[in-house]
Amino acid sequence: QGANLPIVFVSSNPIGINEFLKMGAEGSKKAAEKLGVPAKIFESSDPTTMRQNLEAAARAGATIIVVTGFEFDDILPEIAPKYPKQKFLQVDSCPSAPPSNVYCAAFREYETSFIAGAEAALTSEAGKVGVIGALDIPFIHRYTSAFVAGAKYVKPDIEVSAPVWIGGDNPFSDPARGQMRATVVFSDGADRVVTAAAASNGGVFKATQDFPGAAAFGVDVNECKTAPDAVMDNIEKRVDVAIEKRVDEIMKGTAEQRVELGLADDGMTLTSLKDGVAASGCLIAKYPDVIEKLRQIKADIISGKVVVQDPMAQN
Amino acid sequence: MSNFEIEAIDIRKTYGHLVANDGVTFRVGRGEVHALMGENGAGKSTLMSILYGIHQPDSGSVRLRGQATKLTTPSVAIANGIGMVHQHFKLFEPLTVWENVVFGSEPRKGGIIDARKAIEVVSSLGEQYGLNVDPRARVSQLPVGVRQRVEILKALYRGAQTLILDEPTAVLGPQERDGLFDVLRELRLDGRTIILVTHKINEVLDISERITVMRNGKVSGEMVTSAATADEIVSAMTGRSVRTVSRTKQAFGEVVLKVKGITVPSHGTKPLVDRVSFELRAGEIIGIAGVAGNGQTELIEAITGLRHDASGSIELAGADITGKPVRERREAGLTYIPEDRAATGTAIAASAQDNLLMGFHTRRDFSRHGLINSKAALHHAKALIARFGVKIASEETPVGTLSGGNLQKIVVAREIAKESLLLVAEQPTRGVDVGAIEYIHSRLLEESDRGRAILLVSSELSELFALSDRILVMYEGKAVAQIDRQEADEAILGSLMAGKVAA
Amino acid sequence: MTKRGFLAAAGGVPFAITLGLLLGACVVALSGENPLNAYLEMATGALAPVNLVDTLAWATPVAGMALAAAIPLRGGIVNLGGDGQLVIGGFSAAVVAVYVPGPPLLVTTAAILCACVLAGVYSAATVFGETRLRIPVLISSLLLSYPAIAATYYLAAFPLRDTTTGLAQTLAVPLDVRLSVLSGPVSTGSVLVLVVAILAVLAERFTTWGYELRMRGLNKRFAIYSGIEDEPQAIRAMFISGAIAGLVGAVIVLGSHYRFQNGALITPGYTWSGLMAALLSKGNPLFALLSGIFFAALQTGGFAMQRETQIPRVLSNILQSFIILFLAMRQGLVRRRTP
Amino acid sequence: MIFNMFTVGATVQAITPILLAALAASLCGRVGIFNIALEGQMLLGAFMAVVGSYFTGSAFLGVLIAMLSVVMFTSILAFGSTVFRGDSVIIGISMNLLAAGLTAYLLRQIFHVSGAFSDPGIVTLRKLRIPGIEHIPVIGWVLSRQTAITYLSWLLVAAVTFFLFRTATGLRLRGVGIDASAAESVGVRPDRYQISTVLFSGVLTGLAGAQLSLGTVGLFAEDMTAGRGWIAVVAVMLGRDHPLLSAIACVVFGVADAVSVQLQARGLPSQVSDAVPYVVTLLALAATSLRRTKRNRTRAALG
Ligand SMILES: Nc1ncnc2c1ncn2[C@@H]1O[C@H](COP(=O)(O)OP(=O)(O)OP(=O)(O)O)[C@@H](O)[C@H]1O
Ligand SMILES: Nc1ncnc2c1ncn2[C@@H]1O[C@H](COP(=O)(O)OP(=O)(O)OP(=O)(O)O)[C@@H](O)[C@H]1O
Ligand SMILES: [Mg+2]
Ligand SMILES: [Mg+2]
Repeated sequence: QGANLPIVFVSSNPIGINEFLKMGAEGSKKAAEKLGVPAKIFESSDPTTMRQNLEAAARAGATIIVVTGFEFDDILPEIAPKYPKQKFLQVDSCPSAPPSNVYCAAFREYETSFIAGAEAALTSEAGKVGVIGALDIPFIHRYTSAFVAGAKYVKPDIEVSAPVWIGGDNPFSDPARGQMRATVVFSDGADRVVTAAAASNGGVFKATQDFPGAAAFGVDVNECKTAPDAVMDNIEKRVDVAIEKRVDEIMKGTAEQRVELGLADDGMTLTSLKDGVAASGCLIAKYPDVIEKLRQIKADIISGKVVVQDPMAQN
Repeated sequence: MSNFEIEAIDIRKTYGHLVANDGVTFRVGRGEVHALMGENGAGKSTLMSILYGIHQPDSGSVRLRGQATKLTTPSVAIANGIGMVHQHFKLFEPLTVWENVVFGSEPRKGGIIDARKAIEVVSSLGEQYGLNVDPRARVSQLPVGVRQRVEILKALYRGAQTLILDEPTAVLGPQERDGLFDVLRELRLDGRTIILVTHKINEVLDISERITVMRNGKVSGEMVTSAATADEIVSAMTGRSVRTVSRTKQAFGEVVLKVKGITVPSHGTKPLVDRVSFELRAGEIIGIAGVAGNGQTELIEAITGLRHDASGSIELAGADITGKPVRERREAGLTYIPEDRAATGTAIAASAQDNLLMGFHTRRDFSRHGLINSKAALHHAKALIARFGVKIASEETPVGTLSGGNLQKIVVAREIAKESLLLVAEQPTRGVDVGAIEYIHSRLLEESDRGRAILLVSSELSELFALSDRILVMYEGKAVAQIDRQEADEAILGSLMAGKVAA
Repeated sequence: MTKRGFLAAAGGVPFAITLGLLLGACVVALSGENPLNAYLEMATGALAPVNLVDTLAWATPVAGMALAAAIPLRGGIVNLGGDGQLVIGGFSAAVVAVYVPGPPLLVTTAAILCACVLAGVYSAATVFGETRLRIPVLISSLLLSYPAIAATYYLAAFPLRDTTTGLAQTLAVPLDVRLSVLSGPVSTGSVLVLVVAILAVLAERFTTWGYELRMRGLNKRFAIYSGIEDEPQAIRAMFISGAIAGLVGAVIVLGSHYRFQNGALITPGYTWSGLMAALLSKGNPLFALLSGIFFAALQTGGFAMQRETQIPRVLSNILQSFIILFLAMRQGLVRRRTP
Repeated sequence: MIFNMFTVGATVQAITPILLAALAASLCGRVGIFNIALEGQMLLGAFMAVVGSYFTGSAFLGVLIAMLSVVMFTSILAFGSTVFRGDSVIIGISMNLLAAGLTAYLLRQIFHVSGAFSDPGIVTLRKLRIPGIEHIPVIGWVLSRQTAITYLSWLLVAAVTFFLFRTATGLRLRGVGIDASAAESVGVRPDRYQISTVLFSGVLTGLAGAQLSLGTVGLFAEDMTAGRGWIAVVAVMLGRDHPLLSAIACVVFGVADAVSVQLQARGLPSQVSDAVPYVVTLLALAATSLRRTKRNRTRAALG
């Protein structure tokens, strides 16, 4: 293949507010750098522009076209066969019957969320945890439902506040609405809350300030530094790492078509389970004993001793 | 120093290709009532709006008390002691009388309006000139005559030395007009100058001292009233003599309109229209007289179907049309010249062709299977414009730019051309020049001769006398009398309209 | 429309667009990019033969929604409920297409008709709000969008969700029920919208219906006085408007997305682009259609410019808003130039 | 979960930006200009408040900078819809588009991030505690622990109402909106009043934006206004341009939103609960209209 053909990252939504998409773009850039080819970022806003961008990328003869999200499940199997010379990498989801030039990497978010839930129950003083999501959709249940399951796993009698969804015109970037909804959960007595709502998370973190002892769990990246004293830990999704790794495999020709990344391969992790917890800014740094317990649960999940249900599969 | 309060010298004003004022020189002496006359579209309103600073002349100059003055905005005109009462009132309807009067130069205490003082000033001004209005009333609830008083109060409050009134009597009944003239006389005694734009020759002869007549954008005559005759004025206006038409015919046909017990409820206790019944025959003209606000408008709305809350029964050519929508009434043979040509009778932003097509557009000659025949529509418009002598650039011109009288002709032309069984004509000659009045009157009589029934509402007693076979007088919603024209005279009608029971 | 009317309406358009482009060029230059290059990419991105289909695919919903806004606007009615009507159309088309058995062509037709009728009825219902309850259509149409969105989103998220995916969306429309592809992203749905658009433009210009609607828009009192019945006329206009929005929803679902997916019909802002096109054209359906296509080209070009030059898409949004702003002010600008 | 001092306080706080925006729109409506640019005005205000606060280290200066920049931005509507005779709706919608693009662009240029900018260096507005009343149930919950902007917003509702209906300038302003040509005929120049009023709406929406970013969450996120401007537009339509009625509509909406969260927690699907405030608004509108129509059932068909 031509040496200078780019790696193109096609997003499913405007990249702006979405840490997950930003990581996708970053990962693609890093992978391109390693290969010594340019990287291009095509931002889409809806299925129509996703399709446009995908076709444009294929027509431009990209080395590898990286896409992120479930949103491509329908489109990729349609377009990829038309461009057999191109290779496509879908991150975060796999089409049910991927064409031969499509590779994918899905994540087992629920495993890590499960541990985060356990962490919440172990650190909660109120004995009550809560969940906040941008929208009431199966994909977000992977965080919220698994979080509750994890809490119940370590403390069967833990109370759980009713789930709250941000909704509104702009669920993923409405911090003020996040703040208002988090206030409802915290004032209900929950003091540990997971929040899967992209840029709305900032509002949830802000709300902890009115409730001494309350803390939230971030998602995707380490959010502890953006909101000091508000974030207990984060359910990190290493999209960038996954992309770099998969691109490398594809170029070497060693790639399997579909993989699932989780705790075992560090595709998903908690900030507290990585090195440098002390410098992470996360509140969990103050609970070394809890971290030890979390490591144990992680080991149990990897070994299969503890089986975490995929909430999406339950639907 | 000259004796002229205002001099407009060699004014020229064009709108596109249309020359509205063509070298007009207009001089008004201090302390006089000066009448400005002319046909529709002669350029009177244009000249007045130049004097009030609304429009700037293309060339020419204005002198006030001998001083050359540039009237660039209404504020400048106001500051120079000029006040104007527009043909269409410039009032804020949702606001109160005092708010309207003081608007723009409010008595204030540190930015806050001194309402008490404003009300006081308005009341005392009113008392001084016999302009009685409740300062706290909302303008939207006032009859036109009172609104006009508010307009005059506005000008006086701003210290107007010269008062311009553009067709002030067009909307007034005889009593209201007399009231206005009393006020104007009062003002003249007070040393103020008055410019009166009007089409009514008897009024001019009655109140003015000097007359300027305009025609086609030029001054066509200047005269001293005491030395002028009606014929002179008319021929200066129209270039010919105008005869007044009058009714001759007597034989009527079938009953066309049968109205029984029409009642229109009001918010208060007294109904707006109270059990009115009458019959109108083919070839007959019934005139409805009454001081504005005595239920004439509501009665007409009930008959034409614009009002749904009326009870009683209405039959048109034997068919019961009570409660039927306007469309069905029109299909059954009703046409209607409404009182307000700009708000109801036309779509002023639409072309003359579109305005003249309304109501014809569903007829077979003008549309087939819902497709409009635009050639027929164009032809129709051209013919009506020619027949009624509408002064308009082309049939594509939006009618909003027409002078008041020409706009009226558009409505009259359209409704008369429908040749229906019943024509309801509400103030059909309001604001129309004498020549056009003659034309519209003779057309109405011609229609009647051809067997149409006509229901005529007019605030102009002379019009009622000239046209009606019978006159129905309304007072407080009731039809207090129906009298034959031969038996009616101004005195009888006047006392009936004032609520004094007929002898 | 007369020749003079056409010139008056088109007057200043090139001038306004030029001003918008100039100001946009300044912003592009300020951010360190080459404006000329950016515009070149934008133009080729929208108009080059390979990309023209993208423009057409995007123009279909925008022009459709422009028409949906323009028709009631011609009669002086502002329909702000396009989003709700779009969603009802898309959702009902998806449900019929997925669940109703039968010969494919018949199912497709039924899906489209169902979308048009349901969206049309929902839209027309706002008229009763105005005539019976005195709630202006402007408000009720906007507010009624929300329950429509709520109901369809709920149904797509729970009872009718495709449980094999992680999103809130219905099952995919069966292959043989989909609108056939003409070229790339352009389906027969675009043709359908075009045909409806042409019919609407012709109807507005040449029929008694169009004439009456125009007169109502210019003076409602005049229309009522002349015997045009207020309520039925408004209902007809709003029904047609809603039906066109429903058609757009159905065409997107059956010809492009192949599912009803929560959010996918609304986020691109077709309703608002369409409304702006209609307002810029003062409700004239032909101009609304043309403005809608112009907006679509602008937006498609913006995406292309972002792809080729890596100028962030937000910049192309800024540029678009400049052009629209100057278009909106064109009459004032032209008047100042030539008195 | 039930209403308590935290949820009531959060509701009052959530109402503030909508209230200020509605106030701005009702003033514009009074001079006859339909301000539909609220969303963009607020968004820019939210952004500039964060910029100001971050670089000056003062929340007060942040608010000031927000107001100034939004006033400058608002001159597009002020002059565009008067001097340049543009349609205020088109101008408003494109201003919203412009503000979204501009803030996202500046976010990258100034802070080199995209999406959201959250940093401890952003000095937020303090919540004022009023000693004494803080512990009174309900009243204390509503009146205490709010930012100065919230208190100011309610004072402004009173002040704007007083200004409109008691002062000379207020009267002229209303007159201009009722009939510009009537105002002009007595020498009051409509343009001037329209321009200054619309520009002033920039002050109010600038405050609204600052409250959203500095007063509520202490960060900026792209499109963080999330439809609040539209809610304000609806409130003003409901309140028929009356500042007090519009304020009441804002409160109804805010309370309905708070109730909808509670309903969600009690099992109402979130897709449905999201529509609750709008449906409540519509029903409230229908109920008041119904009462009004009953009162004047007798009226001519020609409105
Ligand atoms: N704004 C305008 N644009 C174009 N033409 C106008 C405008 N105003 C007036 N005209 C035209 O100028 C001419 C003079 O109009 P003007 O209103 O001064 O007549 P007028 O003497 O007051 O008539 P009337 O007795 O009917 O009120 C008319 O032909 C009218 O159509
Ligand atoms: N464009 C404007 N916006 C706001 N306020 C204005 C505007 N123009 C004028 N005003 C206010 O109106 C007041 C009076 O202005 P103006 O001189 O036009 O009125 P006036 O009726 O002549 O009153 P006075 O003679 O008592 O000054 C001024 O105090 C000024 O504050
Ligand atoms: Mg005149
Ligand atoms: Mg002064």
